Amino acid sequence: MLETSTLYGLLGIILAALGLQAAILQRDAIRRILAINVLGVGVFLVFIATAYQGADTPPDAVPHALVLTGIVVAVAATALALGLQRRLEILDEDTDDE
Amino acid sequence: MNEAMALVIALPLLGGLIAVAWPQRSRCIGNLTLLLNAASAAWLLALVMQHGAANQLLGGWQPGLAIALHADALSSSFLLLTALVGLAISVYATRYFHSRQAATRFWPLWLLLVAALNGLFLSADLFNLYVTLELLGLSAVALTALGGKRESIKAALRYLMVGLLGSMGYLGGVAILYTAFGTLDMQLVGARISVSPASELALVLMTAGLLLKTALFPLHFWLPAAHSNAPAPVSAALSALVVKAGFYLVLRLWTEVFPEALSPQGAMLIGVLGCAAILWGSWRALQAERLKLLAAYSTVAQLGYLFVGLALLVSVDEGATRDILFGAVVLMAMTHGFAKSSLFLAIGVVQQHAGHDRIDQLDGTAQRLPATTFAIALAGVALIGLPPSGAFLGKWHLLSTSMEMGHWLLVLVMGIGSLLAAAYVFRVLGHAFGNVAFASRSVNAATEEWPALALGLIATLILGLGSAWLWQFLEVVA
Amino acid sequence: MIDLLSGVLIIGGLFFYVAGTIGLLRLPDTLCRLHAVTKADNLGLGLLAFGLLLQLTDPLSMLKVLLIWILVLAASAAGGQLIARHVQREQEDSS
Amino acid sequence: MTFDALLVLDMLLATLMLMLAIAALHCESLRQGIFLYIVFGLVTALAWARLKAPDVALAEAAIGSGVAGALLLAGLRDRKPRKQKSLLRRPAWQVLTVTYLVIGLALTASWAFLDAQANDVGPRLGAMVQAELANSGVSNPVTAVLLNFRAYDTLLELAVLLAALLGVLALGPERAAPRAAGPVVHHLVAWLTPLLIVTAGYLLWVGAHAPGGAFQAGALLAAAGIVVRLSGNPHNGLPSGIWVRMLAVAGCGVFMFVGLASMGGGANLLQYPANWAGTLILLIEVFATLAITTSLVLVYLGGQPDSWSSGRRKARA
Repeated sequence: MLETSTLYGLLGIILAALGLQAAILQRDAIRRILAINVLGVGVFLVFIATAYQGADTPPDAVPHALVLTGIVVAVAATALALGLQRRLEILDEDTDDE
Repeated sequence: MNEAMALVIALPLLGGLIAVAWPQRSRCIGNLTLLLNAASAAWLLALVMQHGAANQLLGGWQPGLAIALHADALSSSFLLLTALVGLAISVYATRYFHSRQAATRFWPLWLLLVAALNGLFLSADLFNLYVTLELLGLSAVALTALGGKRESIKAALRYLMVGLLGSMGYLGGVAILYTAFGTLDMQLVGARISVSPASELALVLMTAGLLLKTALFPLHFWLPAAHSNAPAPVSAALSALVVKAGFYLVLRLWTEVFPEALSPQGAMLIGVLGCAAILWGSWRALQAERLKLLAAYSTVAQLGYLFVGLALLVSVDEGATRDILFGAVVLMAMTHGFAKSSLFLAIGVVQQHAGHDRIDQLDGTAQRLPATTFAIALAGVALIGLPPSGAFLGKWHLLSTSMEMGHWLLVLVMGIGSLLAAAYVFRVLGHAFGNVAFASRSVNAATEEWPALALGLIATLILGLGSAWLWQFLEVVA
Repeated sequence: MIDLLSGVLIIGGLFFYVAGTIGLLRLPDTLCRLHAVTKADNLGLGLLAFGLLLQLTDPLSMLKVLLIWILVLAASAAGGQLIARHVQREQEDSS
Repeated sequence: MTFDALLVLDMLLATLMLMLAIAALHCESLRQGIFLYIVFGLVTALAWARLKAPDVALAEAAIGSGVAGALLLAGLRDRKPRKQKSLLRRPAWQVLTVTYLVIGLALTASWAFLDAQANDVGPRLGAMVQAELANSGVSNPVTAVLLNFRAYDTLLELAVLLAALLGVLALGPERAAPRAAGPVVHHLVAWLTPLLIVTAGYLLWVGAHAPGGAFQAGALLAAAGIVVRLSGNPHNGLPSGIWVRMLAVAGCGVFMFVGLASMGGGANLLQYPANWAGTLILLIEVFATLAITTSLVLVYLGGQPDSWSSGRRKARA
């Protein structure tokens, strides 16, 4: 029988692979940011799957805390990337006007 | 020792916070923080010298549960490098970012960058290292974007994406390691690790992620644009310190966590990539039309030497040769840190006075900016690896070990690399010393010129002459 | 008895969800779809919440379920109105 | 029987997540892609809840899906319409090479993951957390890890958020505020905002012994600020000048201060005195919540608002 943590761990790896592929192949900045976020969720899923120890035992709290940290770091990076992208749009518009 | 470690981490962080809250005084706060940071890094180094390496378990919890800080000869050397280069960059940046708006934007981010570097060099916890890597990456990207031009923003965005992919690779490796070994502490993982698919894959993922951040050929594609389009003080920090952080981490992981899982083929691959980096980086540096681009490609090449050194290091058995190689690699990393920051700061001075950094229009620079030209020459001596610079001794030991081991190709590559480096350095100096008839009188701007000069002197003289001491320090303490 | 009742309510709620989803997929234009989704889902949610309430004994948990119901109602009402207004604007722009 | 039902749920969740991820990454319209990503985040939150990680589920729904989704949509709005080209296609050989490499990596990773799972190392960190939980000052193990056992990570994480904020502020002035919303939204916001504030306070307080805590509370408050902003209100609920700057650095600052102060008497960094741990954690969490809220709302503005630098409103017109 497939263990729950194995199932979700493998799901995490597949999601990370999907995100990685899109992050390399996409050319559009926002799509790349989206892809890196999906990649991040995949990696987080591996952590949380590792923490899960069956229906009756309390899960390992350390990976939970790590993923919480990771989520905040990811949103910070997303914000900075979108800020840069916005600046680029503005600068492009200025050069088009000239 | 606990206090010194806490101080090294807390000072730049608190300085950054105060600089955010009190932007009117950000310049003073920044310089004062870097001054105190240099003092505390020196203090920590002295303590390590006296008492040997030390661990601190944050929060006082048991090993494994707590995040551990680890100060040894390697980390305290890199901390001192950061502190001294950081101080020089700060002095220069005080003049460079003279408008109030530029200053209030630069200083808090710069202090956070220093805090990230200090945290990274001290951390002995795999996940905590991820957080410091992200702090380093985001503040470095934000500083790159301060250039403001379209190219700077574009390079910053690319730098950010690449950095994120790199740290995700690293984090994926950490996830596998935690699944396999149930801990995040570097020493504990190192003790539990065995040769298995899990540890091999973790090694590959973490190394690949870090190599992407450290820009080892062919993963260097993002570096020239980012390093050459950032403001001069930021370029200096990126080339001298930020890429070193990735290298430092690979060095630590390979020698302390993964020695069991390393295979000769892996070391060989890194060595080959290092060779390719030396040749490609030097060749592109020779062809560069702008000084900053030259310096950026030279960083690609110099990183190649470090990785060649690392590859040699891990393929040598424990013993005297290995200790000497370790010292050589650290010495080269430090020399490059001082030399490259000196070069970038000097280029900044040239650029501000000439209004451009095109190499073929530099004639007369030596007459106008004698001190800065001298700094470029000093940095050049260290980059080529001429005596008495620290890089000379480092390269010498790399060469002699390669010869002993019969890696003649490596000897050849390093020889060609040095020749190419000499060529690109003399190409710059040739133009700089070219006389122009209507040379304006020489400029003497002390706070602008002396940081580069001081860094160049450290790279060529102090590190070269004091290298014996560094070897002893690394050997005795590590 | 209570179990049976709450089971019927929950299954009824699910039925309306399915109906709403089919409406969303099959109906021709945005306004019709919106109509199907908001109507059917609100009803479904109400039945679901009521069915769950019967299973609870703890007053705090009951309060939470009620709160969820009210919040989702408000959100879907406001969201539906926003989408409808957007559609209207687009139609005015194109005509 | 129950086990099988759970397996069905697992399979459904896994399939749904995969489909949503693929659709979000590859659909023609980026707008749809972002909406699908938000849904993907919500389904991911369900998966976290299924794996008994309710703290992560809350954070994912509020931050990973909510705030990140709002940021992405705002980023999309910054696009000039002419630039909304469809997918830029790469040559087929690139697509194939990358795809095969990634598939190879994923297969190797799966193999390594199964190998790692088979490697029995005995008690993990989770066991240590449970053993020391009583000495941590809180009874929610995740909060104990975040604010006590691994507090240093959280301290640096607040610094990461600050770095991103400073990076965004350095990029130029903020986005123009969206136009005022209609009466329905206006009223919804009027009674939703206080409710969000109360809920955030509840989450913050409950975090000591149940799922919740500073990050979830901060994200919820930030959501309130973003909703207020989206409804067309030019204000975002934040103070101006020195006060907003103090709020932005408060989380990291108070944390660092407590950490250093607890070193008195030869203790290690961040080693709280045992009987003060609960109080100190709450203190840190309150300021961390404020800092997270401030940072997330400000990065949503996409640049520096006037209120950031103007202390006494130096009129420089």
